Amino acid sequence: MSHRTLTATGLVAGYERGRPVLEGASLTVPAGRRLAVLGANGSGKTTLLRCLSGALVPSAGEVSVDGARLGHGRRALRAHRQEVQLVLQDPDDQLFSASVAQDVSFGPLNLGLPEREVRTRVAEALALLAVDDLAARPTHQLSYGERKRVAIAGAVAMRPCVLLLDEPTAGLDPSAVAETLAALARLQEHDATVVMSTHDVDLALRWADEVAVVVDRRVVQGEPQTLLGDDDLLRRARLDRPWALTVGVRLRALGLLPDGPLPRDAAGLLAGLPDRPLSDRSTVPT
Amino acid sequence: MSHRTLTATGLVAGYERGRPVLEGASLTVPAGRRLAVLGANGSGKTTLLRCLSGALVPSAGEVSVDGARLGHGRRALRAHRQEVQLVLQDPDDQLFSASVAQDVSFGPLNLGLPEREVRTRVAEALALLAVDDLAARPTHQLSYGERKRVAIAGAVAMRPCVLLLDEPTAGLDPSAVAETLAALARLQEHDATVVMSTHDVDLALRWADEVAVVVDRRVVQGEPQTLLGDDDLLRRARLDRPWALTVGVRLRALGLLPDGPLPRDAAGLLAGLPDRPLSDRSTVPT
Amino acid sequence: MTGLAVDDAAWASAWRRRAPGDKVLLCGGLVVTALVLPAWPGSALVAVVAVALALGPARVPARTFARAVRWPLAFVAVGAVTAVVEVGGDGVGWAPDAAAHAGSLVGHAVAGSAAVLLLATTTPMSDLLPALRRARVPAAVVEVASVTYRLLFVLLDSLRAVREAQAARMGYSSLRRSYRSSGALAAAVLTRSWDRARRMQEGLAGRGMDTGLRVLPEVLPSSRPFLAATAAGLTTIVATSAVLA
Amino acid sequence: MHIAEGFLPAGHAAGWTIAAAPFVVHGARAVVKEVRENPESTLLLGAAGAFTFVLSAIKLPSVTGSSSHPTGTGPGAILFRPPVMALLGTVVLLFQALLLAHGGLTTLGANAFAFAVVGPWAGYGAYRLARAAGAGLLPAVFAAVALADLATYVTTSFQLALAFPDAESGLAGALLKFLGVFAVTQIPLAVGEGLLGVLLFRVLTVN
Repeated sequence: MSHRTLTATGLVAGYERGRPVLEGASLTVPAGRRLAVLGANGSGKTTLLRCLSGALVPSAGEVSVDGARLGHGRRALRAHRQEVQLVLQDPDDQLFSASVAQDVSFGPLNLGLPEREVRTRVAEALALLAVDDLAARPTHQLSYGERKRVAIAGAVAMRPCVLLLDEPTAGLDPSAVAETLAALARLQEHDATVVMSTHDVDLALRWADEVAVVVDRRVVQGEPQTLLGDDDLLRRARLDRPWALTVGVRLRALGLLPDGPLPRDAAGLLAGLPDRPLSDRSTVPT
Repeated sequence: MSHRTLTATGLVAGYERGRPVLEGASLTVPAGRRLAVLGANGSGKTTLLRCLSGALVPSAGEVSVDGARLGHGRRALRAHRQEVQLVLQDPDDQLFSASVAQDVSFGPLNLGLPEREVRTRVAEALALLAVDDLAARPTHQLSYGERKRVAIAGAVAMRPCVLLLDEPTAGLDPSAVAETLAALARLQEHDATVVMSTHDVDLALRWADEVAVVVDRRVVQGEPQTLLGDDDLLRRARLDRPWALTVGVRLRALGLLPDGPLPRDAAGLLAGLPDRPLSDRSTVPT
Repeated sequence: MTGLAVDDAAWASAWRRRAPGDKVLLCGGLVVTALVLPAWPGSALVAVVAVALALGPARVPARTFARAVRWPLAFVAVGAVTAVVEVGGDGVGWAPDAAAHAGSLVGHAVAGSAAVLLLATTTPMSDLLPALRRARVPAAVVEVASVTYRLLFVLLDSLRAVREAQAARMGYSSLRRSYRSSGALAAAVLTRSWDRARRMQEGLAGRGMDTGLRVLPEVLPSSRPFLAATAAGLTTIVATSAVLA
Repeated sequence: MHIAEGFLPAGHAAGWTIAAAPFVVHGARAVVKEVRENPESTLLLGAAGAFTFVLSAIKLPSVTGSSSHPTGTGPGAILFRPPVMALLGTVVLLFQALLLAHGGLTTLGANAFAFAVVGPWAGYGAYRLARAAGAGLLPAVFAAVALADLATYVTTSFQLALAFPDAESGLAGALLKFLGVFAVTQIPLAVGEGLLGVLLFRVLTVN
């Protein structure tokens, strides 16, 4: 795997019924950085990811990898799919083999790789997602969180440069979210660029280097702290403001947080607060 | 609808394979109060709700309504289901009809009500869930959040005293969560006691009057602020501590929050903080 | 994500609130008229009326209507040509009355298809199925059919999603792989349909399913003017056809 | 391919409806009995119908790249038996006519006879014969599914030939024509559907 820059320019895309879901959406997936695609349900996050992966052909606009435009012939798509992999939200849509190892081997086998290489890749993908102990288990016996990680392993075994994940943390409990994020960090160390879509603004603020907000059929991209603090943008996107920014801004106004970027989560906020009780008790209303 | 107290005592329940999921779980659903059942995925939340609803017969222990023990004959179950309704997590498990209004009419018709009364109940349930505009829409064209609310309407049309909701906010974006919570508040005004299961500790702290944490096959029940601040309990339950408690405790230690219960969310926290910047700049590290 | 275009049109049609019985009467009348009258001018009149009603008062998108008739047209073209080709001792040739015969076949089929499509694009299945109950089809059969209608959309969504996931992992990059992937796809959909039925059982048991899946159809009152217009229109078609023929 | 609405003369349409009716009514009785004994089976049967519909929406991979679809009734004949398939197949044909504009209403009887009666019975018969002759599950499934597909289109050809006999060579000549167009071209597709059936059952038996 090596870093590639995936871009979309002026995408118009949708489904048969009604107005397109995206109308002029542009996005750059910065190589090696963590990008969170944010938006309410139905805003077009999944449509955007499907265009980026080549699964959906936009009616206008283009997708490129390192500047080379993605054609929609068989061969172009084949090459693109080796570089960009999309993992859908529902793991059951991706697990169609009997056992975990068999399912993860589906992609590498289709690449026509020799058996030895397929085994290596399957073992590597399972290890990266920390599901190696599940290899011999039937897929239908796994928990939801395990199925989600095995589905990601299936895409990782293709060794993509860019991994697109649609709502990888939706429906997971806190410990499963933590395990998924740890796995994504290992993927990044293996030089894969990771993009996730989510409507969890707190998670996006905590995790992402950059965010792309899907709003009004277009994409607004920028720094997490800037975009997720923009109340007008958030309102139009039907998203909430992350609590850490709301609380952080107020604490800074009170002179309680140091200068620099605002904290992204509870740990960061606590680290920024003063250590000792304030001596000036008069400021506390009773 | 009127308030009833639903209780479970010493439940032992599970599935064919392996050890029971619950071993000696007891719970009281306090009439008219909001109860959140918290637990990691696979901890037994759903099993507990299924026992309470009569869908699953525990191998030991009992379920009672206002002190009357639930038998498991056909008639007892039938009576119980008029009082206690369970809404499953996946709305597609409950929506069997392609027409929204037809689907919601299913429960009341099974109660043997006359057609006129059925139509009244359908209209009432759709209005309470704020999905009356979807009545003539086909189920398969609805979004996930809409389907979730229609599934709740199907249970509400039975006019239960206690409504059990399995993960009603899972997978919903912030605005859909807000709409669901608003609908639940309307149900409460109509004298239904609402119980929801979730693994979202922040939501539970914000919403619930009481929480029940499913941990080590049993249930620990109490005040949200107490249980969700108990780090040992949370660790065993594989849950996170709500950020509002983490930050609140620290701000109180710094003398920045008034006495009394800690704030439950960002709005409450901001309301508790002093209005003006603190004069004592020396307390801010640089 | 995408439904079936004809079904979408039916739910969005301006005739959605009309009584299904009224529409069955109109379209059934047109279908029978198209079948029994001579192709010219009977079928032609039926086709014109059906298309005009669909695109006019029922406001069915022309694109949906045009795309939907492609399938029957393909069959009609192949079938009609085959019917009028003659295989004799001296090889293959056109039958003596080939043009007239083919014209008649195509006329009947196009008119009939347009009339069925008028019903299909204005009346959702969940309105038609209760009408079957009134036609004394057993309740159990109608209930099975309505579950089929609901589940086929759930399964079509699964089908599309699984196929897309397989394609992303090169599952259709050669003929052999395409077969293996299609087999796995069919199996995935089958296991899903069983699982879905099993889970729905519990979901519906909680709502008091004891005997069947009885639901209350919407009240869609029959319209006297509509029925009168139907009778008048069909009579006019028959009369015009008799005069012109 | 289903016979389109209006393509068959009125007498033929009525005749085939009458021919298919006893099978469909028999299937309906079987379904009513099943549901009475076991109310939950409504959902399973509904799921089976939906599966049959969706199976026929899977594109059969073909060398030429032309799109063609399985009839979808073979696996159902083995899994649910021909009487039930007579009913489920007819329901699926009704849905195909009204949701996809495949087939028609006056031709529903003729199409049901070919797709929901002859196809499933031929497939099921082949399956039982093959099993009785000692064949393994998968070869028997192949024979059943391929034959169900082929028998369906042979029946369609016969129905068309009966409706449009050749002026010179009569019924036999017409049958040759229609078989040539609708059944011979179907042979590779029948083989394809048979393969699909084998792969489907292989996955099912592994699980």
